[in-house]
Amino acid sequence: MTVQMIFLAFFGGAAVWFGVVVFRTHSMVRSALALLFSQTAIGAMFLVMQAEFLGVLQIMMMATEMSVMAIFMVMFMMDPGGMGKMDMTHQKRLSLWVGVIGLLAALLLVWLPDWGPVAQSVPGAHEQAADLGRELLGRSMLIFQSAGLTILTAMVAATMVAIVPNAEQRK
Amino acid sequence: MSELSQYAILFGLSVGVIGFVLSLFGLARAIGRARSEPGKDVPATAGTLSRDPVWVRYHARYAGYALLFLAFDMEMAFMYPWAVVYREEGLIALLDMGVFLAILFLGLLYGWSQGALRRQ
Amino acid sequence: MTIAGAHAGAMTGLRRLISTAMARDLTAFVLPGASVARSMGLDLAGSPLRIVGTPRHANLLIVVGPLPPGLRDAAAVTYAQMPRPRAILALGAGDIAPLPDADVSAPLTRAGLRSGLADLRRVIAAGAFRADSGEFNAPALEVRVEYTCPMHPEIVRDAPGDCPKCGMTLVPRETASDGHGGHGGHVMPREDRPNPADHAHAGHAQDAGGSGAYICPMHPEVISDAPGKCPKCGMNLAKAEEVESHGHGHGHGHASHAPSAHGDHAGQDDKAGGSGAYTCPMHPEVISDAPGKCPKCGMNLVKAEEVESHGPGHGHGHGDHGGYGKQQDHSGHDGHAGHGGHSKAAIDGIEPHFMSMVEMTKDQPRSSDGLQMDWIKVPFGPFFPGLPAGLRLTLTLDGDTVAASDATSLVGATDLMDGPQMRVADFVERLATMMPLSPVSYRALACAAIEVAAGVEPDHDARRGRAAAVERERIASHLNWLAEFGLQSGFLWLAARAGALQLAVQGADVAGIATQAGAIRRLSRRVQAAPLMRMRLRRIARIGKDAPASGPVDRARGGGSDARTGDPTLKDLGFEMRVRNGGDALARLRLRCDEIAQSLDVIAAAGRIAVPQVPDVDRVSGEGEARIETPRGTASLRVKLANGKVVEADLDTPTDVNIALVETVTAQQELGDALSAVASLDLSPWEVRG
Amino acid sequence: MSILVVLLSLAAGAYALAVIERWAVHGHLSLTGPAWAALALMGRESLLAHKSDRLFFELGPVLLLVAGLMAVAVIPLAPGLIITDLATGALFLNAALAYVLVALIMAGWGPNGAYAMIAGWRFLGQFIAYAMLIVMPITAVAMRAESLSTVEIVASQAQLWNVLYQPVGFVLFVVAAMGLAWLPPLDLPDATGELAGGVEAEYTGVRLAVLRLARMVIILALAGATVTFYLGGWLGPWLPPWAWSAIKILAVAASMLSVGRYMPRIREARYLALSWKLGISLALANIFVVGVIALVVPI
Repeated sequence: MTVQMIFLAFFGGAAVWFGVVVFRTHSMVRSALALLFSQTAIGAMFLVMQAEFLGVLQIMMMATEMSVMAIFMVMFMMDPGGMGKMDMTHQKRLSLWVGVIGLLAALLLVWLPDWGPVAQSVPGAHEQAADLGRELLGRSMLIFQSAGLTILTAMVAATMVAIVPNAEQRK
Repeated sequence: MSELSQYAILFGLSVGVIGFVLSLFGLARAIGRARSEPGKDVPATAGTLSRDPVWVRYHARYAGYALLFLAFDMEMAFMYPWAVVYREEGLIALLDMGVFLAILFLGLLYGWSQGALRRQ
Repeated sequence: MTIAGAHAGAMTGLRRLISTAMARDLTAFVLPGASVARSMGLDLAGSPLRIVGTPRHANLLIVVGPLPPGLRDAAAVTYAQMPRPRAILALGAGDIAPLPDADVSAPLTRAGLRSGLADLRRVIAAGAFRADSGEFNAPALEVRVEYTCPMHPEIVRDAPGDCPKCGMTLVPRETASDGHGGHGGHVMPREDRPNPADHAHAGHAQDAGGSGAYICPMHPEVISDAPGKCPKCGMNLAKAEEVESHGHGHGHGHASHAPSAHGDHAGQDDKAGGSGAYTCPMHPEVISDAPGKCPKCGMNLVKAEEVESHGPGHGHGHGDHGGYGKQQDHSGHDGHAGHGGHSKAAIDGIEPHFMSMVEMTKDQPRSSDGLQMDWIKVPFGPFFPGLPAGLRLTLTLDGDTVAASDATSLVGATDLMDGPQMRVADFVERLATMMPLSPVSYRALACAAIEVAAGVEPDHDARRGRAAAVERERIASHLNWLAEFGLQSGFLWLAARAGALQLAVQGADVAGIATQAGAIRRLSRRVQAAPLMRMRLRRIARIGKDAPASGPVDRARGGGSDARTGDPTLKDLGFEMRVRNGGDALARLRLRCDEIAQSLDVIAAAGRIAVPQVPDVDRVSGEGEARIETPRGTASLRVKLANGKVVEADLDTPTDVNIALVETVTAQQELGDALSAVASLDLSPWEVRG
Repeated sequence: MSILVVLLSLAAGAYALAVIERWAVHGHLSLTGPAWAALALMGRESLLAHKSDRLFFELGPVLLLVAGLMAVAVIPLAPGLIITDLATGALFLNAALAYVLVALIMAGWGPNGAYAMIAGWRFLGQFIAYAMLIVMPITAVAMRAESLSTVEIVASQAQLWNVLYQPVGFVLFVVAAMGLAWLPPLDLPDATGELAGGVEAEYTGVRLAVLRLARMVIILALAGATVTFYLGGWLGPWLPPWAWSAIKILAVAASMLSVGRYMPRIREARYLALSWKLGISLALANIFVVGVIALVVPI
């Protein structure tokens, strides 16, 4: 149990540290990849907490999505290599306030609700995935389908915003 | 083998790989260290010395695909647990996922029609 | 005995083992290129070494033939970029300065290559390490540091400081020292160095404490020493100090350049201009004197009283301020430091940290889809795998798309004559060696032109033999092109097979070619039928019928000309001009395959191959012109003979025509397509004149 | 114990693959060649470009090797002969291989060189082309096996290998795997004739050795994944299970390595378009067909 806690703290610390790096670096690519590794560390935390499916999914999805974010940052941010050592931070007071409020909200969310009794045993990893599947096809089917619709909306919105439809059709 | 010990093995392997690579680096360093000379530390570009940094805003022409990819990647999160219980749940799983995938495919078709699936 | 590029360290047991390994694992980078080596009959692919595409992965530099003067700098760069231990094998190269002396020299023959490699292995095994190896340096590697703004590449200074446009710290940049070309700068036009305006500005800051720079209220990056109009929007510039004095309290935390924010600056600095401007709420750079719609988004323009436009025609009182001439007096003053501090202050007054991307990147080039990106100039040559050796192709890349291109030859034929007059035999020899990729054709051309000038007629057999020799070279040249194309497009089987067949064909007699004919025909069928080949080449590098082109490039667009059509000898041998439709890279590939097949037939019909012999001219005078269809297209040569000596010569080559197509075929292409397009033209940089 | 056996067979497999690669690419068949080449690389200078992102440059090959090894960890060579039999093995394989992309972006961005940077971002485009075609066929495989465990997936093919059960998925997966391992004709990020080495262009000496080793491990992992998902893993008559695994994995790896020799490289634009327009449609159809078969036929 203690070993588990040590690793949990280790990966938690890693996640926070990478999160700090996101803002401390001048390079956009470093920033994006620091966020990636921060998310990977969170995935590792899930693994330590024996939420295997969730952990592996987090590790996989964040790698790909943050990489895609990296290319968009390189596309649209000036000096993506950070060679000008330009300060990336601005609106410091506002962000400080938002950060503090966000932290408080998160802490409240952790402490206030009644999370119920601590589970004595974790279901096996295969059971977790299967349970999740049954949940998707049973009680949460509506949520599942609306997630599909949400993704569709996001696709349509992204296409409408980003794609110039009348551009010359090139092959 | 408990799951936690499996994760421990994977973690240990990763650390082991880093150790292996570091020892290789150490060996190579013992054999000889790089000597700095004019022109050697400039990225090689076919015989022409190009010292300018290239870290500039890079125009990725596959941006349209990338946006649709994000949506499809999200969708896969649902596919795996579904696949595991597919035979157990039977027809309802087929129909449910059929509707879900149809919705997504609609998004793909929309993007296609709007020209997201081409070089921008 | 050690190699010149030995790795640092004394020979010990471990290093001895490593040296042995290096001697067994030779990875070679070939100068000027593998295609030239093949044309000279060297079988590098069949040798115990691996040819690599970048000097970084090579431990051996093979110099094939004399190193042309134009490639010496590039050779030095290539050698400098190889990791130690690195060795040089010179094959018939002679003087290779600025490279260090070759570790092994051998004659330019197959036997020479074999023995040279064997020697080299011994040398490397014995001397890959050495405690005190000398440093390699060359003029081409010298470096000068200059300072530039990451956002404004046009700002280039000799000393550190801040950018006058945005106040960012200038970053050092290394460039080749003057006199050596080839530093790939950014595309944006660059201010001349040293910039007179800056010096003027510095002096100004020093002597006129109260007066400041002039800044556009809408475009804080526009800073000028003298009053005037903003080059971006035409507004009158405002004095920085005044802007600064009123500017505190704005600037901080603005998420956008809202018009009102600027309005405050502008409005407080000078109320002289009375009329209100109309501006778009979304596009503050859109400013109009009259109400209307925004040309960018169609929104109604709003009247912004506070946005003082100072429209054209409004007088304002700064005309004589500062006196530009007075500033000019200080132009020699070394005042960079003062200048830096000053502009920083001016910028700080407006916006201390935040910089709007829209504002700062307005002047940068736009891509075809309207996005603004930074473009980089990337050299693809003179030693790029799959492209003609000696061709310096510089592509300006917008992401991975070619925005502009520039192709120059570093090995172009300079003077046809090496003196006021040349012996006929020397002239023929010189022309043939000038064109290492098609020596026989140019030898035949020179002979033909001299024969016309001298009024000599070669006999029937000689003409047939000569025609067959040129056709044999055509087969070899097209196979060479196929091999290079295979390398360029990653079709490695093709690269290996076509290269081997080229070596087998180029020196063969009629019987030898007959034995290879089946293999060559199979190869050309297989190339055209290979999977992905159509996809790779169709509609790539399309050339319209109006663009001037020569040779297979010309005939692959449904028509074109061929210098062989009027030749009665070739007509006897059954020659008929081959044509393909399409004008794209695929049509060119197919046409070259067709021509290979036809040349095989012509050689079989001719029955003999005779390399053109220098005609025996005896102290005649006269002028003559000849045209010949080289593998790359029609070349023509005019010579003037005086007393049996060549006194004047003038050459037109197909590559001279085709190299101009590079720009057309690469424009707005994806990088891979652009390189395939250049490769499909089959350029020979040696043929470029001037 | 089994970990050691798997790691040793991995080393042997990587070496065998290196021999095959030299044969396929350079036409030299030499059993000792790769060993000498590796030693020679150890003795060469390991250079660093001067304005580079050193952290990325150094970490790229290491991350690539870690990713490859993590993927190998869930490939079963025989019953019980697997490093970790994770319950989510197929998903984990995917997760590990996602870091190939991250590693190549780091390796491409690191040296601040034009060829490498373009190559890195090109690989991101290539990833967007192949990613869905790895994931969707695996889903169909998991549907049949009712599990994400690689051992279960092999066991599910006892009656009929998946290559016959879902041939479309097999073809899509193999092509996508070749894209993942940037093997010709899908070698956009290290194309010799287009980028003169691309992401590998700036690596020399021992770093290049690590990069090449990592690539071999990744190819083996992908061949192993193909065998596990579609070719019945260790299943086969007469020979012991490990022998079947070895034969199948090496055969798949060798054919993936050498097929690109006989065709030109694909164009990036066509690759993306084909993957998304044809590939994803086929992959979805594959899922549907497998779904119907799985409900009707009980194998």
